[in-house]
Amino acid sequence: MIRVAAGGMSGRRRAGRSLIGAALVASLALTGCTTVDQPEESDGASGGGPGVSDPATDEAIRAIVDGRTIKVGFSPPILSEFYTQVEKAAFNKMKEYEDRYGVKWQWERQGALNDAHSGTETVGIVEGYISRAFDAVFVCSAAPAETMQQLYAKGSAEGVDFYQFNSTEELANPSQAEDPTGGLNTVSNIGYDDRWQSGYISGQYIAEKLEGEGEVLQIMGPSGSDWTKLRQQGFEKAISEYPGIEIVGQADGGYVRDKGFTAAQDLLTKFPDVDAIYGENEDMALGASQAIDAAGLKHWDGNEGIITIGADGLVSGMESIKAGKLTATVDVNSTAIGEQMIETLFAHEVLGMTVNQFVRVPTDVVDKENVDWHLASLKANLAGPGKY
Amino acid sequence: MAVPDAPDAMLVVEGVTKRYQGVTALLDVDLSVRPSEIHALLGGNGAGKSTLINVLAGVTAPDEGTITLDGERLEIRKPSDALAHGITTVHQELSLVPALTTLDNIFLGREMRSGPPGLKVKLDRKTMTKRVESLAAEFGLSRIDLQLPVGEFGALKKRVVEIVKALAFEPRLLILDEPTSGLEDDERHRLFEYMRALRDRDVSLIWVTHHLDELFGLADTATVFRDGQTVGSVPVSDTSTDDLVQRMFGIAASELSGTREDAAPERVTEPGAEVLRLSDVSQGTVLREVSLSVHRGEILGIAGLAGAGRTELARAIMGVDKISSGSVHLHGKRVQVRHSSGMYRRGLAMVPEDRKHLGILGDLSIAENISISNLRRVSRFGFVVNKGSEAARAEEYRKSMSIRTPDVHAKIRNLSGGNQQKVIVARCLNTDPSVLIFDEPTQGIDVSAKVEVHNLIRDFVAAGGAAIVIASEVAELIELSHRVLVMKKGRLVGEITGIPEALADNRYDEVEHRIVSLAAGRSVA
Amino acid sequence: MRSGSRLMRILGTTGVPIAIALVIVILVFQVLSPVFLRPSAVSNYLNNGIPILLITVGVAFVIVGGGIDLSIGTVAGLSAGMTIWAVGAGMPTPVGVLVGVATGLVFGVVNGFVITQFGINDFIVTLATLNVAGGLLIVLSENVSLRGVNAPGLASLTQGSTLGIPTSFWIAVVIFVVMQFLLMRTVFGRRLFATGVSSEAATLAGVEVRRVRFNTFVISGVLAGAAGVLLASRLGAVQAFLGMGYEFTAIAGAVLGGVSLAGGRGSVWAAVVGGLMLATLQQGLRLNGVDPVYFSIVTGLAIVTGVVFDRQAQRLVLRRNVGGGPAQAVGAHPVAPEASHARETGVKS
Amino acid sequence: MSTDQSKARVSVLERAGYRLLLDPTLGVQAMLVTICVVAAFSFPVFLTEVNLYNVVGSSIIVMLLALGMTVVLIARGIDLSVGAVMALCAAVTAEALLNGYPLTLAAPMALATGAAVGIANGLLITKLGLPDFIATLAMLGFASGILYIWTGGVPIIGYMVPEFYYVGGLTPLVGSVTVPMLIALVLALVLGGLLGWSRLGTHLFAVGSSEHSARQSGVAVHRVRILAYVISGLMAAVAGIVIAGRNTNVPADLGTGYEIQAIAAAVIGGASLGGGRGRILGAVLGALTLAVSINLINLLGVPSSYQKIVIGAILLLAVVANRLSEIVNAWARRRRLARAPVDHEADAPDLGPPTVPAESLKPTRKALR
Repeated sequence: MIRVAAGGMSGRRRAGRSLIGAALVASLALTGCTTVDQPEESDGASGGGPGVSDPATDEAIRAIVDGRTIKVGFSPPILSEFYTQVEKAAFNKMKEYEDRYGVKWQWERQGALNDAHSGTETVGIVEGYISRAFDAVFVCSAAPAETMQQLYAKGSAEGVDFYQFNSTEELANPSQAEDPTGGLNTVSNIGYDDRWQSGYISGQYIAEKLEGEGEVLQIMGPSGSDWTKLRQQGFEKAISEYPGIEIVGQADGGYVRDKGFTAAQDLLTKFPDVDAIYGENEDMALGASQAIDAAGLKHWDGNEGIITIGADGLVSGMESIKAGKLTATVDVNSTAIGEQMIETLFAHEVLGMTVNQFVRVPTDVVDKENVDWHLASLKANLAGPGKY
Repeated sequence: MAVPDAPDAMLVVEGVTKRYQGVTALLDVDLSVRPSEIHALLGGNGAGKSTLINVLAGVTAPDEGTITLDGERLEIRKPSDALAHGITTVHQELSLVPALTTLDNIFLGREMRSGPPGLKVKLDRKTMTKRVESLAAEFGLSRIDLQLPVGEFGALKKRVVEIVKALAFEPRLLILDEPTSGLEDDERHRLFEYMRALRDRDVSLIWVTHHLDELFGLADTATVFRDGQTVGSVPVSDTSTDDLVQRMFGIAASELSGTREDAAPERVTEPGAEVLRLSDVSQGTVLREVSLSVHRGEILGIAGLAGAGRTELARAIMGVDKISSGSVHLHGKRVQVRHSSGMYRRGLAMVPEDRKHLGILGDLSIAENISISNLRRVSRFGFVVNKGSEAARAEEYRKSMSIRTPDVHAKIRNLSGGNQQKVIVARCLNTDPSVLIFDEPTQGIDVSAKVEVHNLIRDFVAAGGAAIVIASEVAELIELSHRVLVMKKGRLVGEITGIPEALADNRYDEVEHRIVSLAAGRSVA
Repeated sequence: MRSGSRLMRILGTTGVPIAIALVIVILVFQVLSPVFLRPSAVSNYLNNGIPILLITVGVAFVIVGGGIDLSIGTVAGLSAGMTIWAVGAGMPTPVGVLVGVATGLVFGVVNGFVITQFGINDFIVTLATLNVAGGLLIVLSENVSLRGVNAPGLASLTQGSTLGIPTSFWIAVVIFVVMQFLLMRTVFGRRLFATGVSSEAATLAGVEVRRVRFNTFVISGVLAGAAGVLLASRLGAVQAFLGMGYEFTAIAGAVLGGVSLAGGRGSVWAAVVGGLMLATLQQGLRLNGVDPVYFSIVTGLAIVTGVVFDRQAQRLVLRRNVGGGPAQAVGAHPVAPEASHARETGVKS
Repeated sequence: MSTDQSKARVSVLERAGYRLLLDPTLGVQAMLVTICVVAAFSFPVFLTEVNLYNVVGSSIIVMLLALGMTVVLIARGIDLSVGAVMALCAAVTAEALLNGYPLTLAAPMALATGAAVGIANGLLITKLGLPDFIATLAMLGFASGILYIWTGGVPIIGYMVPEFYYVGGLTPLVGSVTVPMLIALVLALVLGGLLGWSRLGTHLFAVGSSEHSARQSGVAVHRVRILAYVISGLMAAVAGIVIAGRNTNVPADLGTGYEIQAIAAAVIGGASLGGGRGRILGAVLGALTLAVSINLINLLGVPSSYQKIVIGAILLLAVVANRLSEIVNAWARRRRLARAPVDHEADAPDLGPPTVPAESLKPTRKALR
């Protein structure tokens, strides 16, 4: 039931490949949450010491690696398009490092299947990784942060390194500014820039397009989910900054398209004159755009119609944007998350570097203006060579 | 005696053997039925009659042996095969579907359909109604009845539907397994007429009955079974009840019933103190202002047609169904109980009708079935069941009531009907009841078991208990009771007292006539 | 013959075939992955499995009585939430435990009351209370923080160990033994079996069927509450969707162990064995690095083969055993397979 | 004859009254009407044509599944696999379309998948003797597992062809009437006819009400049960085709929770989990009740955290309503019988005097006394 959140798959460029990409990452890196130390000269492999393709450096690192095999566990909260995309980007990066440094990978994916929202299954999965003495484990789980942090502490004591990705650690540690590592037992937390901003950015986008005047509908994920909570907070915060904009109706879309469709349909009958619909994830936003079609209403054409915006950055979302139905989506950059995961892991695990507690990849709103670029890079990533 | 060699036989069963999980139910059984005859199958419970019928009806497949109908060898694998060959069976246990209407039940599996040729998919209820209407009417089923779900009918009417269902298709061979159980005398005779009429129309009938008295003047041949084997066949005109009983049980009939003749005088005793009294008990529309009392040392019979409210009365007394008005007094004290458990505690107990579904707890052992109504007796601290003392008690009952099983831990389901019934009686006795209610205590059990159950009832009363006996068979009531109350439509409509005295004066017919007349609501002649 | 038939009888005991299969499965997994029986792995496995085992045992009582309870999963979740809330609000651990168990008790009472007093189908009633309990947990989690509770006392229930074995294991063993005793040795248990075999016949034999059935729902609720407490202890925090879907795992486990959905057959230890089988399969696959997307297929296969295997074993034993004594009345067929199947359709009205 | 006269005396109105009171779906009808009245008073927008069509449109998937579920419930089974099978069939359709097959080929492929799963369910239950609950629960696992492995969790997209927008109901056919509505209507009529007027229908009720009796009457019990699951599988397939069109993507978890909704709709509509009872109209009304409830929740703006509680309460109300309607049905039946001219007391038909000579009974009676 969850196609959770997070985000966007977007793949954004196959970074890592070019200096331009690297520069882009560096330049987009937000100031607040420092991205991993990012040597200017690196090709975007921010965490990993490896620099430009310099044969001597490569050879030196190769010596450190010494043909070593790294056992990595990967535990997404559910098997979905978004996490497949994260994984694929990680694979591409792993392949690259294998070719360059001779590091070998043992990758094992175990995603929770039956309780994506509660995450208790993840506990068992992570315990399994600890029992089998994995080198490193990437986790994204709906389980309460306290539960997971206890587990990480236990695992770390046995020599397993933990990395969270795409998680809601700001809920566990709201005061990152004063106490960055408070309550966290992970080596690093890799995510997109400030989770609730996907809600905040969406609100901002709507407000700007509507020039501060209008009525908005909100289709939410299942209440009780952390992602739902954060996105709602972010969205409402953004809207509250524009007194002319009002959220007139809210309904539960359960993060799935058919429920989102029905919810939007019902709300549109009651409020046929709304100016925008925010779907907390892309599937629900797509459902809302279907509802607009079904009701014979007009999609946003740049000047008028109803704006629909979601968050994730899925292929179907981008294609819908190209077709002029979905107005926009917040691409939370799944591929960059996948790449950063491997880079950070390599830097810490192999090179022994101290990596940043919080690694943040940039986020972008995709609409008709820039969709071609996002879609192309996404597809390029999907076609990448990595496979483990 | 050997099976009569019948070259003109219509149905020939040869060498049929059937084993159930190691138990031999039928061993090398032969049977031959001539055209147009009523062929009675006799035998005690567990003699193999039902198994043979199941084989013929396609309910079970035999391990060995052949079945030939009109010289053609039959392969009967499932019920529809038997039906296709014109072999129709009225099973002892009703095979009606409660959710379906009478009409759909009658035609179940043999529906008539209409529609364009090649696409006859629509049920043609009009034609079906037409076809069965007059037959149904003869058995008292109206057109409206045909459209009502069978589940709303009482037991008697269901039996009637079952018989109409069997007769509706002009069977070649009609098998009737205890067809009269639960029927009143009138319906019984109506059925007998039909059996004769069918015989005249060249239909052969196989008829299983425990009532040997029904045979004479009706059946042509009787085949006796014992312990899964054929004892032999005999023309009914050449035999007597005693002869048949001897064949069925391998002992003389006098041994089965003789001892009770001595007991008869003691039945004529002054009734003791009043144990149970009902004052104006009503329950919805099924019981209306019933007042009665039962005394120590007395067997009170309750007569009435099916649907007269007899079982409902028993259930109301036991607190199973809530009464809407009136009061129940036990030993002079008013009791208000919402559940049967309270009544059991206060000294009432009941042997329910329909033993298989309402009496036994099939998956539990004999010992567990005995103790269930009074677990306190076999428990420590009031809640821990002491299995040792439970088994010991069961063992006592097994001996004293001669329940035939080697092991009280065996599942009750595996016992024969008569022994199951004895276990249920033991269950009731185990609660030390002052009043014991028997609802159809001998239905579907064989003659010898019936005698044993009757003896148990008499012994209980002789020891100072009081019994209420509900039975459809008037003869049974007269044999047992000191006094009979007759019910009709939820009311008590009459009382016949002093029955033992009347019997001693040879006034059986008079008593019977009064009961039947009251029950049927006709004026007493 | 004598010892042979005793062996057969043991084999025919509900749960024994699955227990044997369980041992085999454990050995296979140990061979495949040596960490399988390592203490830390076993301890994790027990701590993960025990809450669901408690629910399995609870629902087994309801099933033996011929009913079904779907609300157990979310009730356990809600109980966990209530426990955390109570402990978080500063109440001592025992009070927190009581609050959790009481939550389960309340749902058990409501289920039992509505089902037995109004005569409404248990499947639907408990489906409704499943939603109510799940909804209440969401509401609770939105209004109070169910995380970040520092409660060493509560945590010690699962994270501590006694004699080198997790405390939760001892708690569960005690509960299982008591429950097995309750089911197999007490007056209540006997009445429960009678009710499950035939509620009509049991009524006529003087069993207060309604009260018995009511009690099964209370037991199921209380055990769900206990499971919730252990979940709260292990997780230390509660998420709004905790417990969803546990009901199916629990019912499947009980049935796999040989508890008959038709009622009247089963035992606590059989339910535990069935539940352990499912937990073991999951743990074993996990430790062998199998992607959980295969779990549902493997679990489905296990259930199908397990139940079929159990049935065949029973049938075989019956056949062998019956030869032993003349107890069987000739002609009274002990098991008419079709007839028994008719009751086995799963859910009764 | 007096019968005819008294028949005439029962007025048309009275007969219509009885008809209503005797209707087994009375409970759900009353409930649906109540909810609609409440909704109409609270929100004038509720009764607008657009909204009503939306509600009907959103109920179709559950309705299709509930139709099949009703058939299974009547046969005293239960099918927990419908949601997963629906998703699987949706994926088959989508994948076929994606590979360039025309809809006329894709749809039969999905139907074949649904039928195959139905047969598998039926065989597990009849031949291996698994309880329905367990067999279909296992099948739920199978079907969803296969779908996850097949798609790797990535939704199937990009298969929409223009005519498929009609199938999904996204493009209405005439006015606001969509193809799914017509499909549901036709299938409801077909299944209604099947249950009421065909041999299979009678046999389904027979098997569900008393399997033993049905077998003895020559009903091929196993075949009937298998067919019940095949019908359910086929309905899941139809629902899969429709939802593939409505959703425009097929994620692996598409069917999660639908089985429970389908059972709820069927039971709200008066089907009994004990078998032998259930009506097609009931399933339709049950699905509509659920859809109207969700519509009302959305219009009311009930916070989503309370939704589950509201749904639970509605379920409880519905079963209570059904229970009450049973009582009303029984009361009306008694009353009608009491007033009707037919001889309803005929539990004991009056057959006249016995015709068998009583003498023939005498000897034995004495022998046994």
